[in-house]
Amino acid sequence: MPQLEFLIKCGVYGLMGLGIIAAVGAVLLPNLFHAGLALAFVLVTIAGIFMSVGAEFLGMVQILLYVGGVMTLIIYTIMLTGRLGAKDVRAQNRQGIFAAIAAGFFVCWIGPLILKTGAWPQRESDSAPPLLSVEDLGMSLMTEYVFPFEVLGVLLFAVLIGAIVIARQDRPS
Amino acid sequence: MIIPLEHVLLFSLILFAIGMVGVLTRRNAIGILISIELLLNAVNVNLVCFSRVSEDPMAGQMFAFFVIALAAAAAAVGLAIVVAIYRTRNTVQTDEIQLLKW
Amino acid sequence: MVTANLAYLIPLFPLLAFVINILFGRYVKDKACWISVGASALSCGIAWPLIVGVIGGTTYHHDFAWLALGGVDLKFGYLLDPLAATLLFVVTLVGTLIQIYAIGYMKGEARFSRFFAYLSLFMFGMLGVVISDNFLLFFMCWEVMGLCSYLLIGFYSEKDSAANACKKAFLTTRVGDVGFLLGILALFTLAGTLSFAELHDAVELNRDSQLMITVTALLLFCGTIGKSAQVPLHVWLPDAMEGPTPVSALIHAATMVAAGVFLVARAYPLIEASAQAAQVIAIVGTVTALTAACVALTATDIKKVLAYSTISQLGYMVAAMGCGAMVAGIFHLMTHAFFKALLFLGAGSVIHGTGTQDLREMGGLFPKMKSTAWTFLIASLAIAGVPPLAGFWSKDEILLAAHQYGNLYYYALSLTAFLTAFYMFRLFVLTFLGKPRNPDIHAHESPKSMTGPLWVLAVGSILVGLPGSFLAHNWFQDFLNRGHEVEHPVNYTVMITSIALGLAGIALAFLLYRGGLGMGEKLARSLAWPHRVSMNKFWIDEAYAAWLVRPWHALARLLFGLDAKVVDGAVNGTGAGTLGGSRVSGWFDKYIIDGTVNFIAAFTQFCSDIFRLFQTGFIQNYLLIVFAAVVFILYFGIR
Amino acid sequence: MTSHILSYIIFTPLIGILVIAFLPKGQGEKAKWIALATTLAVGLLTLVAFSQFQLIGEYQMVEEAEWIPQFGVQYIVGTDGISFPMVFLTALMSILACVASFGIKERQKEYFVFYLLLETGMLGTFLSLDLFLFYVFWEVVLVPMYFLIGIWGGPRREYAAIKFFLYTLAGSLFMLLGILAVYFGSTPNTFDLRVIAEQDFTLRFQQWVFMAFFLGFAIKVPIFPFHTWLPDAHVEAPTPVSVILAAVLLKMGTYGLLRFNYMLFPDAAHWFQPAMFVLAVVGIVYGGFVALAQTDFKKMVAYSSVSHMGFVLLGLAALNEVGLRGAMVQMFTHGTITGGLFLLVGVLYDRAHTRDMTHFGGLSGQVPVYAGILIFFSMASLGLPGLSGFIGEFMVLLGGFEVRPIFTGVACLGIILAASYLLYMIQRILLGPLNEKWSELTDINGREIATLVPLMVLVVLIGVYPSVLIEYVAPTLDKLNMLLNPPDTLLSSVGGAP
Repeated sequence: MPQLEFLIKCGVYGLMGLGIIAAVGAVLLPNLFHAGLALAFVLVTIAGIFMSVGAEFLGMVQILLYVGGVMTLIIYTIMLTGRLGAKDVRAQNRQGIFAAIAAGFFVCWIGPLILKTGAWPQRESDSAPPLLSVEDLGMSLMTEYVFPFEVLGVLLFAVLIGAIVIARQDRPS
Repeated sequence: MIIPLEHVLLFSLILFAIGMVGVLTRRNAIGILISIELLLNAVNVNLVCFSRVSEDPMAGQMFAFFVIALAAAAAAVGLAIVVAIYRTRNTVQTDEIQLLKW
Repeated sequence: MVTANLAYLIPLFPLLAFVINILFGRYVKDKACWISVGASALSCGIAWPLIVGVIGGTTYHHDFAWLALGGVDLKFGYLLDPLAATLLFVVTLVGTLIQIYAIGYMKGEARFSRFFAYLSLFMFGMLGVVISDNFLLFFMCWEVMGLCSYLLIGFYSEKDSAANACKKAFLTTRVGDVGFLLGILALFTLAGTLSFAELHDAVELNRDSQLMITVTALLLFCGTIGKSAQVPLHVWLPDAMEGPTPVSALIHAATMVAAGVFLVARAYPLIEASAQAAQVIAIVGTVTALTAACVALTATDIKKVLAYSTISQLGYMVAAMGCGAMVAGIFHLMTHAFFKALLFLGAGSVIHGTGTQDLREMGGLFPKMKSTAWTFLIASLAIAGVPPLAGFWSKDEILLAAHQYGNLYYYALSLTAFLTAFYMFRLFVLTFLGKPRNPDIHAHESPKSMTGPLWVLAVGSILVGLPGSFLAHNWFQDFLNRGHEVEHPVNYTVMITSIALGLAGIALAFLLYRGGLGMGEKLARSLAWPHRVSMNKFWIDEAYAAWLVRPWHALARLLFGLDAKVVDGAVNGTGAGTLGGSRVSGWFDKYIIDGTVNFIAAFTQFCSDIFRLFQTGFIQNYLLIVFAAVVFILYFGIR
Repeated sequence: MTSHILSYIIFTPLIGILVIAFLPKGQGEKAKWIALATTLAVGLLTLVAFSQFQLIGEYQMVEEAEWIPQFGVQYIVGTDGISFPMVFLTALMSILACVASFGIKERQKEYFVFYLLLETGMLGTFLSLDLFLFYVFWEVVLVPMYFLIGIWGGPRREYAAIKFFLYTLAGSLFMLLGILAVYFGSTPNTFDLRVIAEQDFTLRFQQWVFMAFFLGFAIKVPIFPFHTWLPDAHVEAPTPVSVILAAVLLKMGTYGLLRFNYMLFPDAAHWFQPAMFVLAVVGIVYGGFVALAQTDFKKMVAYSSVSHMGFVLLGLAALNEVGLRGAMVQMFTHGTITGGLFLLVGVLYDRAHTRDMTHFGGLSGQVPVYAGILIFFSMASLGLPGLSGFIGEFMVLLGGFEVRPIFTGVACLGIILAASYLLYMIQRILLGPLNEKWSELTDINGREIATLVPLMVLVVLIGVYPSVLIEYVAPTLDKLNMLLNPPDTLLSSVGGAP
């Protein structure tokens, strides 16, 4: 099914293009709320890419956790801190040009480097089934990666408490 | 792989660059956080793609998985800090809270 | 029974009187005189029995260790031998008499008790000199006398002349005394003893070091030159007449100045051992006798005449010592003490009665002041050498000795004898005879307390010469020469010449001044040049002022300038140099060393100022840099 | 049993300082009474020590303690015939000058604190037997002196104080060099005077160190070319400080010569003898002449000190028994006489507010008691026999004459000069017609007489019977003389004992 493959290819490239456009938006949009939405879009496109490379579970996690969790957090925060739509507030600081040069240089240097490197490992047969099942992931998470997982758990717990402590309104003294 | 690895890498590179620009230029702290999420995702894309072609596909995915979790944690703490700063200084513009100067 | 050690008390009574009078003068007031006179009388009371003892043939001597000099102890004590006894007799007697006289003379004086305190202190010093048994104690008491002389000359210190005179007296005698002190040092170094009693043996022991003996003798003689007013240090004595007249009589005629002669007598073993020293002494004495007599010829102040006369007579005594006639010198000392004291007291009486000291304003006082005039006449005859008065015998002895020693001395001293007779009678005639020249002066006789001593001294002036005369078989000479058999040659030529010269002088004085001052002035005009020399006292004072005192002070000022400019200048210069150096090094420090430091600091700051630009406190800025740096490093690192 | 009496003597003034320091504000008046009590206590302790003093040549009442063991520095105090008269003099003059200080009206607390510190320094200097300790005390003296002159002095006080301080400090640096040289030259390395005295130094070493010490002491004495700090310091210092300066501080120099130069370097002393003679004679004559040129009363007395201290040096230069004794007597006696003269200068200055002698005249009638005392001290100063000045001069001259008659003869010029300047002084101030300006002048008062009477008693006592002093110093000086002129060399020069 070369057409389908082609279509999928087109879809993936399209996702990439959209993702990049959205990313630009997320970075440049003066309205934070819009930027947040753009980010959400980027995350979704990336989730799509994940799925396209056979990491469906991760793609789902991406959508659930990021778009559902983190984005919500961000949007709430944006709303909490207010002054969002103030037009007079510049979104960018003055070092944009330098940042752009640096980033541009980075891209212009690494990009050709990537392209020139011809020997990227290739995994044939695009039709090959996903390498990893959710079960596999779960198993290795509970066996091989249980230590980082537990640490992460502790970390998250600490973050939870820490975030509450930091964000909590000071008691009127 | 449906598309060549280098294309995905290029994508993540560009994404990373954009995110970087965002981190470097955004005045609003939340904006910076947003840009950081971009960076993290760019990395994630790489991780996942490499896992796809590596001998041990589990490692890459696990890394991505942990990165996502860490990103969530970072976002949570970062946003909490933003809220706290906003409360005390009534702004979240980074160039207005140059506490590190001198 | 008077035990010998009571001799220590002889000088102590006057000292006690001094202490009482000086400390409690304001309480005893007019009774001060009785304390002093009483002390002197007590001294006489102790001294005379001892003198009798000495005449009887004993010599009293006692000493005790006084100063530990290391190897040897210096001993102090008293020595009462015939020499000391003679002086003791003179000093106690004359001293007491003059103090009695002073009671009347000084009556009503504001510092009455002070005066008698000083007199007592003087008596202490003089008696100490007389009875001391060694040169150092002698010197110490000698200096005490010097102090008293100073204090008493300056008694009327409100007068500038008195203030100058006392200073001059002290300083001049001090010059001699330093010689004396050096002489003592030399003697001690030479002989290892300062005792009079041991001196003779010590000199014999060191006969070999002739030069040292001569030097020592001459250094000791310096003391005499100063104290006894010998040429060239005689200048202080005439000025010393600024003091009250009793002082002049006691200190500057009878006793203190004679102590110089006594010193020579005490040092006589040394002088005997050195012919050169003896010759120097003879020359000094003769020159003094003659020059002073010359000056006395023209003096118009009654006390000045007497002062020069004193100098001249002291010269006589010293010359006698030099001519080898120690006994004759002491004999003359004794007789002179009486008649010169008498002369001064008489002069004091005249001054007291007339209120002036100028001969030219006196005249015709004889009827008004009979006692004074008669006693004065006796004294004048005595000093002029008219037999059988005291002066004749002693002067004759000296002339005899000079005759034996050398013709030049003999002629000079004979001339002096003539001049003495002349100026004394010039004085007498101008004062007492003729008509009163100043009608404003209403002379009156002095009180009994003054004339009494005059008469006692007059009797003394007549009699004290007799023990030394051939009439008494030269008893006095034998007494002084105890232990040695000496011949007593009688040279009638000398004797008659002396009498003739004396009478000639007297006669000439009568001739010239009988009718007042006219003749004398005429004579002065015809002998203008010698007269000027005499009037100006040989310009010695002026010469000293020009060639000694002024250079002395000039040197002092010069050295002071040197001190301030050079020595202190060197110090300050060192200070300034250090300061300058420190300025330079300060500049160097400030601009070079510190400059370097500051430059480094400034450079650092400059760099920091640049780098500070990066330190924006703006987190994205840092991030940008970090990012750029990472890219940069990677870019070069990977390639 | 070791006696602590000397330490008590040294440090008693510090107690007084402590008490004064705790005086409440505004009670400065009481400071003088405390100071007087303290000095009297020191005097009393000195008398106690005096009663224990034995007529032997050894160090007595020695007290030893470790101080800085790492450097061999010890706290050793002790006394002998050289130092004890000086201690006695210091204690006495401190009392008298303290009484004379009652006239100080400003900043009394500080004044008496410095004053007592000065006393501690002086006593320590005379009593320490450890070179390091000696140096410490020596420098301790400088500081209060600097302030006493610099704060309570005359119009040019700062100049004088700085000059005094720097000059003496410069000298003492040479001394410090010498001390260090001795320390490193001795085996074992020590500052203990008694141990060092037994060392056998080479002549060359002795010469160098002798000169280093000599320079330090010469400035303090002061010996001729180093004397110019003295007139300035004396003139500017307040009266009691001048008294202390003249009576005690100058003696520290000659004391040091005796104690250190002679005791440690006897060979160098012989080598240096001619130079000392020259310096002494020049000092005597020069000081006398310069004193004669003065019109300032105080300056005249100051220069007379130069002359009189020259006599001390002359006695030291003689290097024989009589000379040493004479020097010692002269040291003591100069302290009493010149101290008295400075007190008298102060008495006059307090009333007339001028020291220019040419402004006076005829005061003998106006202030008879003062005049009498002034004449007394002048006579003592010019060496009138029967007063102590004569004894010192006579013995010094006697000692000097045995060695160098000509030099000594020239030195006698100093006696004439002393008579000159003192008599000119008396004439200018006391004699002549009374200057009407001073017809209101009051005579010396009881307190001032009280400060002078003890001195007069001492002057007369020593003058009449010098053995009272000499018997205390003789044993020590004889020992020193043995060191300087070892008897065996004398014998061998004569012919040798069998």
